[in-house]
Amino acid sequence: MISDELVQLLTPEGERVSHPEYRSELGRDEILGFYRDMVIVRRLCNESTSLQRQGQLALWAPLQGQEAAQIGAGRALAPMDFSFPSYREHGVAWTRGVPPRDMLRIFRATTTGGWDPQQYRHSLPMVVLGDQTLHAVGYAMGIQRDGAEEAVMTFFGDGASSQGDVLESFVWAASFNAPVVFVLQNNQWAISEPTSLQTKIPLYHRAHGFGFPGVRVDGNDVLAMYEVAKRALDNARAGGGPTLIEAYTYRMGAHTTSDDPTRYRVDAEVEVWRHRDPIERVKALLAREFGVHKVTFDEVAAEAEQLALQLREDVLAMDAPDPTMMFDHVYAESHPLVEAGRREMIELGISGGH
Amino acid sequence: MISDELVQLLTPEGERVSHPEYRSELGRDEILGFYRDMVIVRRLCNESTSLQRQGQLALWAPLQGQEAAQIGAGRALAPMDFSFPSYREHGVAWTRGVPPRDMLRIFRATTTGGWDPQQYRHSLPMVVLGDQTLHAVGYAMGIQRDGAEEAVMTFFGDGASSQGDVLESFVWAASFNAPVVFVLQNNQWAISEPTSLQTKIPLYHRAHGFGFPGVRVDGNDVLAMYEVAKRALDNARAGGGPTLIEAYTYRMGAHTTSDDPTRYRVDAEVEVWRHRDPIERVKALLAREFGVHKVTFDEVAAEAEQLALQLREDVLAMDAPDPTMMFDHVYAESHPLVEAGRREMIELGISGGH
Amino acid sequence: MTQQSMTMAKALNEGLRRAMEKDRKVLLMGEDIGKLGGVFRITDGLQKDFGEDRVIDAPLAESAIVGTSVGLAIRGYRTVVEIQFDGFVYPAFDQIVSQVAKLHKRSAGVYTMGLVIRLPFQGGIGAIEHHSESPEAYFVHTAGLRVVVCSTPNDAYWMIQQSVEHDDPIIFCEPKSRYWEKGEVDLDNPPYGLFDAVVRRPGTDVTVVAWGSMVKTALRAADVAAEEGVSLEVIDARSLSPLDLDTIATSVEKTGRLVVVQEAPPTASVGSEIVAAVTERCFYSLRAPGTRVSAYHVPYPPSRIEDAYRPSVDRVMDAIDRVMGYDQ
Amino acid sequence: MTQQSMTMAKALNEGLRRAMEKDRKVLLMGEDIGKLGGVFRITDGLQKDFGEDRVIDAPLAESAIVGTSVGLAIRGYRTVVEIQFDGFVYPAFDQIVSQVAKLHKRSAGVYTMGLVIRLPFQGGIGAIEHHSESPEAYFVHTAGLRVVVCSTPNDAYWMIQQSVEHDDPIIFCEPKSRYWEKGEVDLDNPPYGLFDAVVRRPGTDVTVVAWGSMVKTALRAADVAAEEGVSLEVIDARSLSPLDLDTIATSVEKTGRLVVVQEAPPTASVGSEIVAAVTERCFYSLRAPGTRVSAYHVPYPPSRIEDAYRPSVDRVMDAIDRVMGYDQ
Ligand SMILES: Cc1ncc(C[n+]2csc(CCOP(=O)(O)OP(=O)(O)O)c2C)c(N)n1
Ligand SMILES: Cc1ncc(C[n+]2csc(CCOP(=O)(O)OP(=O)(O)O)c2C)c(N)n1
Ligand SMILES: [Mg+2]
Ligand SMILES: [Mg+2]
Repeated sequence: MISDELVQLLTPEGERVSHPEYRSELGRDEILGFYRDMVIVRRLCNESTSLQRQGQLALWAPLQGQEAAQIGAGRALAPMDFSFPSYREHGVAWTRGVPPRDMLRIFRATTTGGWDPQQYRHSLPMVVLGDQTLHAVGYAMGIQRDGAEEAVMTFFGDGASSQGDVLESFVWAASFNAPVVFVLQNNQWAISEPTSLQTKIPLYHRAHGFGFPGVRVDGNDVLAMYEVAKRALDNARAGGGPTLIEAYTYRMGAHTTSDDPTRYRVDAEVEVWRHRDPIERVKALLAREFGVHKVTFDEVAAEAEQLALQLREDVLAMDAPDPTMMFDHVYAESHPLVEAGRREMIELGISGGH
Repeated sequence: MISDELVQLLTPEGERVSHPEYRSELGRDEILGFYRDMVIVRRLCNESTSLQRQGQLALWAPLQGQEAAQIGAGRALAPMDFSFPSYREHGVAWTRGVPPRDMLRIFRATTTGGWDPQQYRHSLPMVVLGDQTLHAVGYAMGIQRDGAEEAVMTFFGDGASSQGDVLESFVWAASFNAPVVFVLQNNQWAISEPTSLQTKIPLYHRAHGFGFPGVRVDGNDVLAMYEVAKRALDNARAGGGPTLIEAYTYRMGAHTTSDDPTRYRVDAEVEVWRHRDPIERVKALLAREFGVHKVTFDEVAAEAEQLALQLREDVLAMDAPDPTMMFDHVYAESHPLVEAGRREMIELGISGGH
Repeated sequence: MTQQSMTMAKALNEGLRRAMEKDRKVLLMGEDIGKLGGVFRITDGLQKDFGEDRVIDAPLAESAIVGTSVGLAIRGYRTVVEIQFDGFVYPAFDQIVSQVAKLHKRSAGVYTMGLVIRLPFQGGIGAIEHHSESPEAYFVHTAGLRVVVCSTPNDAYWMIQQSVEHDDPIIFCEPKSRYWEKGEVDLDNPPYGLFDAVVRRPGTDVTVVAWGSMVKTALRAADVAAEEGVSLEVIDARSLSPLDLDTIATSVEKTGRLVVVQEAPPTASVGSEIVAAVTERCFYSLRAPGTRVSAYHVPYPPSRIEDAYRPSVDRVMDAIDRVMGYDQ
Repeated sequence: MTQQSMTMAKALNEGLRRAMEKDRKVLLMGEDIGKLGGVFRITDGLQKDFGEDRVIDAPLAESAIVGTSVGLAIRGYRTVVEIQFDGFVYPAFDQIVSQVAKLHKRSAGVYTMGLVIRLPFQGGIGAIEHHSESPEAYFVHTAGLRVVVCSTPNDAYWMIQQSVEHDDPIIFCEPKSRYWEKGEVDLDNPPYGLFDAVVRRPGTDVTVVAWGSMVKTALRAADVAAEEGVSLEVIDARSLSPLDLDTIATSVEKTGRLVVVQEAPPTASVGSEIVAAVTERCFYSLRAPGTRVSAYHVPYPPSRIEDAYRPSVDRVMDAIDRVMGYDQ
């Protein structure tokens, strides 16, 4: 256990621990499903990193280390729930069914979006820190007005937790008792800044000051993440209001492919967290408790490999859009300046896959 | 007692109560001083209201009901401390030595400032809700860099407590352990909105979520306000970091002279609070415990009357400034657009007390 | 034709009421808009009639008011936001510029950002600081937004309804100094399209473009000019983004002279834009340079001297004299 | 004269170092500016040398970064704020517009708002959304602020120092696409005043005004134009508020033609202002309407197509052709 405050159901060694409030009753298939999810999103993430290194992506924000936090939370969502991510939640997008190639469009810089957010009930990546938390609360207010039994989940980081918008979203969620679950992935770093710069006490406490529950979870324990997230979502759907989940985890890689973490953190720290790997512990559990064999793990690995290959192929096939696409969807209805721009570009002969 | 959580040293009936952590050891003269302060600021406030009714002020924001909160906090400041008010802190301004006529300039709309904030170590009224809290924290960071033993106090309302800037100021104060005391005057209303819209739990809890102490004080008890504020300031000066003081009080009057509270609140509520008047209880204490006589109270009343007369005279003598004053101090150094504007105005013959 | 005389404040109130009746997805959100009916009483009685779920008194945080309205839009609601005063829109600037203006684009048209941000703006009511600003240029500069301004009760009544129905985000500017002026409202038919400029007074010598509070100032100047034998054509721009340049250019081609009157400071303003755009289109027609009458490049002054800051009839006439004197 | 060749990034770093050495009240504050030296390494090594008290890694909240810098200014400090990317300045907009720009005025000159807000701006680096914006118009429109832009390492070195020493608040725009280009820096003497526009290349036919990244684009266009027998006078505006209209007008009076090249969208922009102001001053000299080459009125596009969004040499030449063809 990292700390007394932490909800943990599975140790880094893959042993179950009991918790007074939460327990996992998931069976082999579900846990294997989580394992598969995590292996796949990690593999896809690594593929994306190498695609970036090879000049095929403008940027990549790796999720490595945070697979359990994202898969646990994402899998807890019901189909009709809606989620509002930040920019690193590829794992959550995966659980929502967003095709991996679509996740990469924004990083290949061929779009500022990438998928139909209403189709997957998963909003687009948000680059401005924290802005999405208010959208989540507003969406949840809409659910209330519709009398629907749905909930919203939104993701942000330890760094973003300092932004006024995030804090205002707490005020509003509490005031309107909105059906929203805040998932704060505390991965210890905001680019080069350690969490200690944003707060002197654990971040989940912040919720208490606004009058709603906050829970700190071992973010590398997919079982704990799933149970805590599920309970919070159920509670929200039942009219119980918001919850803040602090997923205590670690950003194993660089902030993005533009970042150089050797400038600000020591390897020893990374090493400590390597021993808390979110995937290994589930693998150990599956092997020991459910007798899952190597062949199954190999199958998962092979599937991930296949998906990575497919992703690479898809990405390489993604061409720059026709420049006139910049004039599409700026407005829902026609706007003279936009149309004038489009005409000018066409006249200048710039359009047409240039 | 209004609530268990409340620090109170003096009941509405003027009886002392003990508190496990705070006690007042002030003598007759100091308490009489507070009494005098409160009587004067109330009288000046009433004079201002009638000046507004008579068309002599553009607006007035009455402090009635909040005299103890403001005098208690303001008198706790040491001369070298610095304070950042919102727009209703006429009582605090009084404790800092700001001449009443200068407080009214902004309401007579002859200036957007009114006094030399460095001279009184009291900043100018802040109309944008909450912005001043960040200035206070920044100033406190300056104190730290100077190695000075000074503290900062900043004031804001229950409504403003929802603003991102206020919440960010909590993050920063905590992160930098800044010597700042936040005084939240919870006067139950933000124009027409009850505090319950901003929060479901007492506002002082908010500080705990950011990792620093929050205290709820009977804001109508000047002795409690003074003691709590003084301890918080001492603590800040000694390097102990920020404190949030929630002064639980009541806005007896309208939000401003433009407001009509009959549209949104009932008289009965106001009546309840009339019995908790901050001045009456001190008067009762002074009479009973220190044997202060009617003649002394009458002297104070007479002094207040005199100051009110003086204020009226000063206000009536305040002329509209020369319009070219709008070009002064826009920039510290000369700016061509400003100078062109000044020239144009002079050429058009608009200047000269028009 | 059902005509009724009412103030602009009342016209807005009635327009909002009608918009809410027509579409149950229309919500109102803002500070003090419920029981109080807003500090200007624009939403008076609406919470009583439509309930607290549709007329939402918001906690005091402008960024959250706009940000949650974005979320509501994603859920299919249309929120009419009231910003209490112009000077308090800035805390919401990030949500407006980075989200409201861009999410339709970012989602390739999937998210409809059909929200309306009502902004009581401009000065002239003797208020204290931050209550009299003219921030329209910030929004006009921002691609993805539309900006309209009403200047009469009839326009107020119709433009607010047209704005609510429109699928793009609209900054709806209301000249607060004109809230209490009365005018005829046609309850049956909208007078113009939402984005049309309108010639309020035809003339032949100088085209004067104004919006909001300044339309009346321009019309008063036209009276004064007429006495001096100069004929002003006064155009109410009504829409600042998009600008109805056709209407303005047609007028300038006739008059050969352009004066823009705005309460905002001059630099990089909507006035700059109109002058630049019209000069590009009507270069050969212009007999004098397009000229701006603006506030000064200083913060809004204390209101005792605001009349010297806001363009007055005198200052407009000064500009008219200048453009009339150019080619003589 | 001590000359040294360095990148703009290094020149800014050295300029900041010198400013901090000269005045111990100078602080730096921003996200990741300490150990990391900022995402662009502009503050590289400064925390190591000046300590954490003077080079402050800030919690992630732009409004607080600016707001606390205001408080520090009241206490007598001069903070150079780094906003990590242009698109993240909007959360601080209220503090900048309502406080930084107005507190000197509000305090009748008592508070000195001598802070500098560094804004790596403009695009061209293949970044994702919000990392390539040109928000200068918002600040130029705002009275109480000054806005300057460096376009060479020498200017970067000197202008940052001049900005720190200056008593007014300055939005200091850095064309991030030029950070890694080298140039000669004169370590002894500043080349120009902080608010001076500079003729980068003299010419006779068209005055081209640009700033930041677009100066180089304009100079490349001048090469192309020269081959076609058209002589461009390229002016680096350097200061956008105040604008050095004297220098621009002097040039336009000579050339009779004006083209403004900017990366920002066109409407109510600095380009609009320059065209409007120059038209007012040089009406009789202009042989063609002042013309803007801008980005389009759309959100910054995905960077794979940003080259079609940012003014290119081709688009500048197209405008040159237009203004040259006008009076023929
Ligand atoms: C408003 C805003 N300011 C600054 C940035 C630049 N930025 C991008 S990511 C980042 C760090 C965020 O850290 P955290 O919230 O902990 O999320 P993590 O990257 O660790 O997932 C910063 C400063 C931004 N995107 N938005
Ligand atoms: C940013 C901002 N938004 C809105 C307003 C308008 N306004 C002025 S006072 C007020 C209510 C403030 O209530 P509270 O903070 O409780 O202070 P009180 O007036 O009760 O002292 C509002 C909404 C403002 N001044 N600033
Ligand atoms: Mg983080
Ligand atoms: Mg209040």
